This record gives sequence, structure tokens and C-alpha cells, in this order.
Amino acid sequence: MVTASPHRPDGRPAPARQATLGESLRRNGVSRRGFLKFCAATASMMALPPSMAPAIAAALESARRPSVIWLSFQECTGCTESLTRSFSPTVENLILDTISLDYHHTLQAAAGDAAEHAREAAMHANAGEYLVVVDGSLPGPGANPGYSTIAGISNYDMLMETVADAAAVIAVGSCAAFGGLPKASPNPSGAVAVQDLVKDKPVINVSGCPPLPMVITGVLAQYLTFGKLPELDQYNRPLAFFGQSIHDRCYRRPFYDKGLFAETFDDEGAKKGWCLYRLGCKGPMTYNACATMKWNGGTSWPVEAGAPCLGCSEPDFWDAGGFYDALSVPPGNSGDMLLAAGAAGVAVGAGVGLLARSQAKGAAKQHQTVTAEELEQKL
Amino acid sequence: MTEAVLTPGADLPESSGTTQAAGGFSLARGLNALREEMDAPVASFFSSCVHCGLCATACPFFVETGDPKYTPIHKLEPMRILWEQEFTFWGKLKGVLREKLPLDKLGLDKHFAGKQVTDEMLAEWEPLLYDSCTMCGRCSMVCPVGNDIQYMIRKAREGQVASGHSPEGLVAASVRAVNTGSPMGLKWKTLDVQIRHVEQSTGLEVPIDKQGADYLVLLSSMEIINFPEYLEALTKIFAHAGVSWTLSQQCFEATNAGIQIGSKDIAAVLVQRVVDAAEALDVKNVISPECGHAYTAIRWEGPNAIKRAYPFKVFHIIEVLDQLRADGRIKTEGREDDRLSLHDPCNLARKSGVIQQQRNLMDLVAENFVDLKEHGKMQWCCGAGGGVSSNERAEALKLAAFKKKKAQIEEVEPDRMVTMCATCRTQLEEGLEEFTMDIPVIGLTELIADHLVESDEGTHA
Amino acid sequence: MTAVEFLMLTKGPLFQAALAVFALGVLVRLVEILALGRAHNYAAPRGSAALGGLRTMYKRFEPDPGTFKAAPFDVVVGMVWHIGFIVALLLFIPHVELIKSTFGIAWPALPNPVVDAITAITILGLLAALVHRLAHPVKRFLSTPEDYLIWGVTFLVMITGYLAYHRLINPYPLALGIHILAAEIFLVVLPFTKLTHMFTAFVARYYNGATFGRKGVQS
Amino acid sequence: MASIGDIPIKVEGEPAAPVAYGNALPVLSQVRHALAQLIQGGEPTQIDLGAMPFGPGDEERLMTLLGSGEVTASVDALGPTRIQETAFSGVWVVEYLNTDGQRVALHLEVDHAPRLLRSQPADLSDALAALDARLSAPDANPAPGD
Repeated sequence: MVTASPHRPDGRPAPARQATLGESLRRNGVSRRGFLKFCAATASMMALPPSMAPAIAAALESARRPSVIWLSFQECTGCTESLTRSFSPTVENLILDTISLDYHHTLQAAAGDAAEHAREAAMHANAGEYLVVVDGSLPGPGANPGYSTIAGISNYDMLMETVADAAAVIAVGSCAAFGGLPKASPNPSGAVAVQDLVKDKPVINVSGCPPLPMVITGVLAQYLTFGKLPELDQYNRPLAFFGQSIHDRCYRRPFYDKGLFAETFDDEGAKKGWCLYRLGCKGPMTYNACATMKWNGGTSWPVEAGAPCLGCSEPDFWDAGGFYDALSVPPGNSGDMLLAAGAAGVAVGAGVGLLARSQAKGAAKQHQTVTAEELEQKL
Repeated sequence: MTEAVLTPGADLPESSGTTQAAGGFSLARGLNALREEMDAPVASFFSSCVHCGLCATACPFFVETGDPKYTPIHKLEPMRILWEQEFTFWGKLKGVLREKLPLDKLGLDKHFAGKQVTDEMLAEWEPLLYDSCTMCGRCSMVCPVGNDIQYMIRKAREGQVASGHSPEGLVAASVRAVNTGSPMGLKWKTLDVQIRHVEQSTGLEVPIDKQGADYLVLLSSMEIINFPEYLEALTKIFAHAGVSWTLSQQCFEATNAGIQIGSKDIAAVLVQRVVDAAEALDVKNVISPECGHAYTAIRWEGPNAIKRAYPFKVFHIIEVLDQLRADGRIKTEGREDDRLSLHDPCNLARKSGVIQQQRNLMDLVAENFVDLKEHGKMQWCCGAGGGVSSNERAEALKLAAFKKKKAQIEEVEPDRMVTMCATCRTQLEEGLEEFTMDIPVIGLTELIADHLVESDEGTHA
Repeated sequence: MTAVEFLMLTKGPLFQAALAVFALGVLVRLVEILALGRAHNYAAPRGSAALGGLRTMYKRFEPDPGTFKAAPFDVVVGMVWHIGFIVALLLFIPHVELIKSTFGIAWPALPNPVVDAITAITILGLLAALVHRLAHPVKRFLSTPEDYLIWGVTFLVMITGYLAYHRLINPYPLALGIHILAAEIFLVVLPFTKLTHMFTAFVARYYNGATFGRKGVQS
Repeated sequence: MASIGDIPIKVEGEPAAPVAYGNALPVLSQVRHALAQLIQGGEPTQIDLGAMPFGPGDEERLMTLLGSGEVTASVDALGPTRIQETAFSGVWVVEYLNTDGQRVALHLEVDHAPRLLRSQPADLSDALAALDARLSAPDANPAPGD
């Protein structure tokens, strides 16, 4: 069943001295049943069907440890928190152990110059091979670079320099993927997303505020396992996780279809677990895997906790209307505008109508009486 | 009314109601007349039409010819164009844009030109407005958005008259009505002969110019010529019921060609004669004869034509007879035992609300009365009203439209038809004869007179 | 432009603009009709004009039996899709929420599958109405480009709503944005076309009923 | 460190009655389909319950519907894995746990025996080699006949 293959599927030459994942696992005393179990769990994590486990096993046997450089810009560390607080450490740890996280502000011991040297060293050693993970947005090339710098280097310069020799870029979190909170109106720091700047390398967006930990590791696992980029949607998000909307996978969907809705957070409907559409749920327009993967090790997720989906994995969700306004409700106040337009309508209508009326009256003044005499002339 | 205002671009004398040149009728005058007729109902009707075409299914002229041009709302197209151009904000805006923008240079002038009401257009629409419409108002009853199409046809005819595009037959009838007092040129002398005849055969007096009578009785020329039985029947019934009534030498004609041709000026002249006669004799009530449009003319349009309310009431003879019946003043004996059916004149039933009265009277004298399937306010027109019968050009269409009535009659297979309008009665008689259907048509007043209890006659005489 | 940006554009500024044109336009049309007024009527009334008018405003919802016999297709299809349109417009939950946020009033809505079925029937009804308009001699004769235009904007609203509900266009924000845009086109076109009959038909019915009611006839 | 269970919680009012979210039955019919496939073509199926949009209580309801059969097994490799035969022969619940006892995946397997319980082919040759080594050892018993 487990057929070890000596070559990577893509035939790329593996860097020397590095053990394959299979070797590394067996050296750690993982049995073949353990490996099978690992593959089953990995398939689950990558949102692949369980029948893919043997393929994963075959690929992992020969997978090499990639070098990863993690750049944090205008962010809140929520994405890193999400990743490190993951609740099924065995699998994720194995993945993280397998990758070579050569630079990560928050997690690495080194600081200052030493840290920057580590980054540069990893870039040189793995030129063309390494992955760049970015969390946070960054001030665009036209904006004041002083809004965010690391070791005196502007975010923009650091990103462009690091990305130059990368194999691919993974933008983790809605800030890196779409600009997120820093880019929300009025966007004082001129924030932009990674994909706005990186045009010549593949960019994978793992959006969410924060993204599901399993999705972050799942994307890494997929790259690691198959050595290629996953299939992406129009926002460059992996279809395996972002292919279906929250609404389509929501366990409360049957209530939407039946027309049973919670109208307040504490009414009967809310207690019975009815649909949260009217409380502002953005599930119908939000594409993410929360409804099946859930949070906190599969414990629950916002809708299950009775909170409407905020749509955090969609572009510009901060500016997409009130979190607790139904999806069909337009942002802003239409009422005053309607009154003003209505009043103007009445005024214009009255003006035009009275003009027309005076026209009819004027015509009546010009009326020439029809007489029998003039009718007779016709005969 | 006589205010001196000149139409721009037309060298017309003051509209003082005296002589006018024949060339006085013009497109400008026609459009002006149409503008006068624009009001809130017209604007709401044109705003609402979605071209569903259901009015066509209500029109005997369309139903029997199948020609889409006879769709009622289409008959109003010139008026609609004028309304849109001059009485809507959007239409005016388009007009301004047409003038201000260099559309001709952009080659867009054709797309934005819009239709214009021309003299040719009004000429083209003349047969649609007169020959194929009796203003029966059935379309006004079925329109889903509530358009009163008949109301607008009446208005549109004002424009036709003022632009000189009205049928010769109606023009001639109007001229005769104004000049001789009768659309058929009938004089009092002729009526006087008939009065003598009635007095001889009944032995009763026909009161003439009786001051302070309760009722002034009017007649229609067509009745006097074709159905002299009416006056005799009326004389008998009123004598029987002890009604105080009179004829007026000053004005005996009830019909109003002005209403039919669509001229409120002509209508006003003719209505004024009735009002003058009624006021001269100081009567309390005026009775319109067995004629549909005469009732509409005097009862509904008259006060508006002369712009004041009457000091007397106006009734159709059928209303008066039913009131006498209700008061127990008519005693009848015997009933007709053949199968009788009833044709409601449009002007009386749908357009005036006199529907139950004729049925009460039928029940009095008919054993075997059967209503046509669609009757009362939803009845079908005979095809001759609204001036169609005075318009020789419309002969063929008039007969075509009658086929709907014929089909209705065939459905219930009566032995005789009863009606209460001389125009309807003539059309029914001619139509049934044309299709060789042996169904006599009688007037309801005569039918009642035939069944009066003889012995009571003397008591009131 | 991303799908979400498009959705926000249609939900935000475009919606406001469309609503303004609609409110202004409809009121111009209504006021300009009413301001024309009517001549004083001197004839003694037989019945009540106001009561007749009010009754006819309602009565024309019920087709008279003769018209039903003469044109059953028109009556049935016309009623079906008009009712369907109004139900979908006023009784679909997202629409109720929209109305609540815009006008501050709300009412109970229908379950989504019911509205879905009604929408499907309405779309079929509209298609049937178009075929009928093209095929029926009277309708074809009367029809102007405007008639086809208003059919188009009405159909567009219904079909985009149906596609969005069934998520047949992806991604969903694009589907929803297209539907909202279609509704905005409808709102903007309405005051300038005979779509105003949505409002003016009641004025027309009132005047019709009042004219006949005054003469003692219930029209 | 205090665990989450140590946080004092006071529940006010009655807890809401359990709701049937209706996602258990479709899975059950998927299982039925898979079993028919196993009988017909011998093709096994694995269903990842983690990919199901389960609401609260849906998993419990499914487990109640499936019931439990004769076999219960546990595999100790990279943390424990619990295997339970359901009341329906050929339908197995396989719950993968990590070394901390937290679930990493939950599968239904429709097969004659769960994959994880079977000996792994690569291990068989290792076992054969190990046995040969044992037999050729000097203190071994006489070689087994035929």
C-alpha cells in the first residue's frame, strides 16, 4: 500500500542532505499504521476525500522539507495565534517540523540583525525554492513607508526583496490577501494586499480574520505533499477550502430553506437554532470552510455559537455594510434621501402639472366656438 | 365663452359664434381643441395603458371584423401623442433635447424625432373615431388598468370637429339640428299632424305648452317618423296614471347631434333650447324619450355644456314609468305569453345606470321574459349609436358590429325583442331583417300601454 | 473590479441613486397627473362618485366573466405573473429586510421555497406573455419598442433573482450584484415608461369608477 | 493551569430542547449506498465525517442510528485510534486521536475490515525476515513441518 518513490513527482532535484518526510517519520519511530493514520488525517485536513490517503502517502514518502520565510507586516498576530493554537498538534506539528521555518518574527529566538541575517541566509541557500508566507497588509509604494518598517526596512522593500527568488507566496489572513482592516475606509496608511504588489510569482490567498488553522496548515501540507500549487478561485484562494460558501455548507441551511429565522439574538428562533440571515449573517456571500472544519479543534464555529457570519474571508468585509444588517440591506441611510427625492418630485410634479393645466386653460381661452354656419360651409 | 382670442398663425375672426370661414377648421384649431380636453383622468389613462389589448375583446367592431386597428385604445393615438409631448415632463424634456441637441449632425434625429400629430393623421383617424365606435363604453368596463376609453373618444372627437375631420353625415345632421330644430329636418307642423292623429284615435288630449306642468315631454325625430306609436302610448299611459304633462312648441326635439359629432358648442346650443323651453313653461321635470344619446345629452352632458345646473330634473321615460309602477299608478291586465327578451341601450344602461327599471316593467307585462346572457352594464351595443347610424360611410361596419348582437339574440332565441331607444330599435329591425331573422322589435312604452286596464282610463281622464 | 466591490457598488451608491430617481420620477408623474384636475360637473349625480371610484380601484382586480371567456390566456397569465411579481417583491425575506431598513416598516414574509416556486411560475408567465405579445394580432399591432423594453427590465429582475437564489452564477456576490443592478434598472426605467401603471392604474381606476359611479353604475 | 472546565458557569433558564438538524439521515443513506456497492463489486468506501456540515447533536444522532456491533478495537500508533463496529455489519466507525487524546479525524469505513486493522503489506515482509532470523537462531526449536 505504501509505495515509497525515490523521486519527487515533479522530478525537481531535491536539495542535498535533507531527509524525505517518510524517512524523517520512521526515524521518529512512526509505524506504517501510524503513517497510514497520518495520511488519513492529512487528507481530512486538506479537504480531500479519504480515498486520497494512499496518494498522499506515496507523495509524502519522498517529500522534502521546504524552507519557509514568514513576513509579518501590518497585522495583529491573530493569524499566527490561530496557527499556533491549533488543537490537533500531532499532525500540524509534524507538518511544521517538516518545514524549515527559517524566519518568523514572533516565533524565532533571534532578533535584530541576527534575525535579518537568518532571512538573507535562507534566501540565498534556497533561491528559487523557498516559500514566502506573509501576514498583514503593507503601505503601498505610493504611501508613506514610515507606517510600517522592520529593522529600518520598509515593508514594501522587504517584501519585494524577499519575493524576488521565492517559489511562491502564501498570503495568510484577510489583511495580506485583501488589505483587511488596515485598508478599511479611510485607509490612512495606504495599505494594499500582497497580490496588488507581487505580479510575477504565484500568490495563494488564505483569507479569513483569522483563517482556520487547519486551512493554513492544509495549504502548506498540500504544497509540501504534491509540490505544486493548489487550484485557486478568482481571488486566488485554494478551491479545496474556499470552493463552497458558508451558506451552502451550513447546518442551519434547512431553516433558511423553510423560512425559519431568528429575529433577535434571544428569541425563540435563536434558541431553536434557526437561520441567522435576518441578524446579518453573511454566509451566503462568504466562501470558507468554517461550517465543516469548525474552530477550536472542531468544537464549534460562529454560526453554531449563535453569531452570524461576518464574512471575514471576503474582500473588504469591513466596509460591506453593518455586521448585523441582513445581506440585502444597503449600507447608509436611504430614508432621508428618499424623503428629499420625494419632496423634490412633488415640487417638480406640481410645477409641471400646473404648467400643463394652465396650458389646457390657455387652450380653452383660445377656443373658437364651432357653429352650424361654419359646419355648413363644409358640406 | 365669447372672449376674443386669436389662434396664433391663423387669421380667424373673433369667435363670437357668428359667421366663420369654411377654412376655419385647421390642424392648429384641432390640436387646440384636444389641448382643452386634457385633464387628470386622460393623463392617468394614457399613463396606465400597457397595450394588453383586452379592450379589443370588448369592442363589437373588433370582435366582428378581427382587424386590430379597431382596438379601442388605438383610436386615441393622436390624442395620446399630443398628451405625451405637451403634458408630460418627460415628453417636454424630450422636446427640449430635440431642439437643443445637434441630433441632425449626429444622425440621431430620426431616433428622437417622435411621432407628430399631423392633419393627415387626424384624417386617417376619422373613420376610427366615428365609423368604428359607438361610444358604447364597453371597453371602459373591462380595461384592467381602469381606462375610461369612451370618455376619451368623446374628447378626441372635439379635436376632429375643430380640425375639420368629422363625417359628412354627422356634419349635416348637426347643421340641420341647429338650423331646423331637428337632425332630420322635421318641423313642428309634421308633429302637429301626428298629435291630431293621436288625439283622434285615443280620444285623449295631448297637452301643448301647458304652463307649470309636472313633466315636459321631449321626442326624437326618428320616433316621430318611424315609431309614431310612442306618442300614442305615452298619451294613454299618462292619462291612465293621471300625470300632468305637456309638449312644447318651442322645443320638442330631445336628440343632440352635437354630442354625437363631438362638439360641445353645438351640444350647448341644442341643450339650451331644451332648457329654455322647460324654463319658459316652468316645468318640474323633463322626460327624455326612448332614445339613448338624448338622455346622455340632456341628463349628463347638458349641464356641463351650458355650465350651470338645471332648475328641473331629467328622467328617461322608462324611469318615469317604473316610478309610476312603484307608486301603483299603473294598472295592467294580461301578459304577453311569447318569449320576450330585452336589449339595453348603452346610453341608458351602462352609461346612465337605468337597468333594473326596464326589468320591473317587463315583469309587469311579460310572462316569458328572458335576459340576454350579457346585459345591463355589460350588454353589447347594437352597433348604431354614437353617430354611426347618421354616418352613411359606416353602413358596412354598422352591420358587421350588429353580428355580435345577433349572436347574443340567437343564444336565447326570443320570439320578440323589446328595447327603449329608437336608434337601437331601428338597428335591430334592419339587422334582423338583413339576416332574415323573423323577430319583431317593440318599444317598451308601447308594450306597457297595450296592457293598461281599460276601465281605469275614465277615472283619471 | 472584484465581485464584492461590484456588489457594494450596486448596494450602495447605485441603489441610492436609483431610489432617488424612482421616488422623484414617480412623484413627478403622479403630481403632474393630479395637478391637471377635472372640470366641475354640473349634472345632478345619481350615485356617489367617490365610492364608485374606490370600489373600481379594487374591482378591476377581478376580471369580468365575459373578458375571461374572450381572452382566458390574457387574464390567467396576466394575473399569475402580476401576483407572482408582487409576492416575490414584497414577501421574500431579504426584500422585507431591505424595505424595513429603507422605510422602517416590515411585515411577515413567506417561506423561501414558496417564493422560489412562485418566482419560477412568474418567469414562465412572463415568457408566455412575451410569446403571446409576439403572436397575438392585436398585441403585436399595438406593441411599441417601449412595451418590449418594460417586459425586458421586468424579466431581467425576475430571472437574475432566480439565478442568485439558486446560486447559478458564481461567485454569489456577483449574482446578487447583478440582481440588484437589474432592480435598479427597473426602478430608474419605471418613472419614464408605462411601468408607472403600477401607481397610475389606481388613479385611472378611481377616475373611471368615479365617472360611472356618479351615474349610478358600478364599473 | 486550570482547564476550561474549572471556569464557573451558571446556566440561567432552561436549556433549549435538542433540535434535529436533519443532517444525519442523508449520511445514513450514503452508508447504505456504500454497503450495496461493497456487496456488489467489493469496493470499499471511506466517509470523512469531518467534512459533513453537522450541527450540534447531528453526530450523536448518527451514532445512535448506527448503534454498536460485536467488534471494538484500538490501534496504538501515533496516538490511539478507536475502532467500533456498528450494528450494521461492514460499517465501521474509525476515530483517530492524537497523543493528547484529541480527535484529528472521524471516518466511517464500509469494508470487510477497517484498513488500519489489517497488517500492512510492507510490514509482512519485515515480519517474514524477522521470523527467519528467529528460526535460524541456534536456540530455536525444530523447524515446523510442511
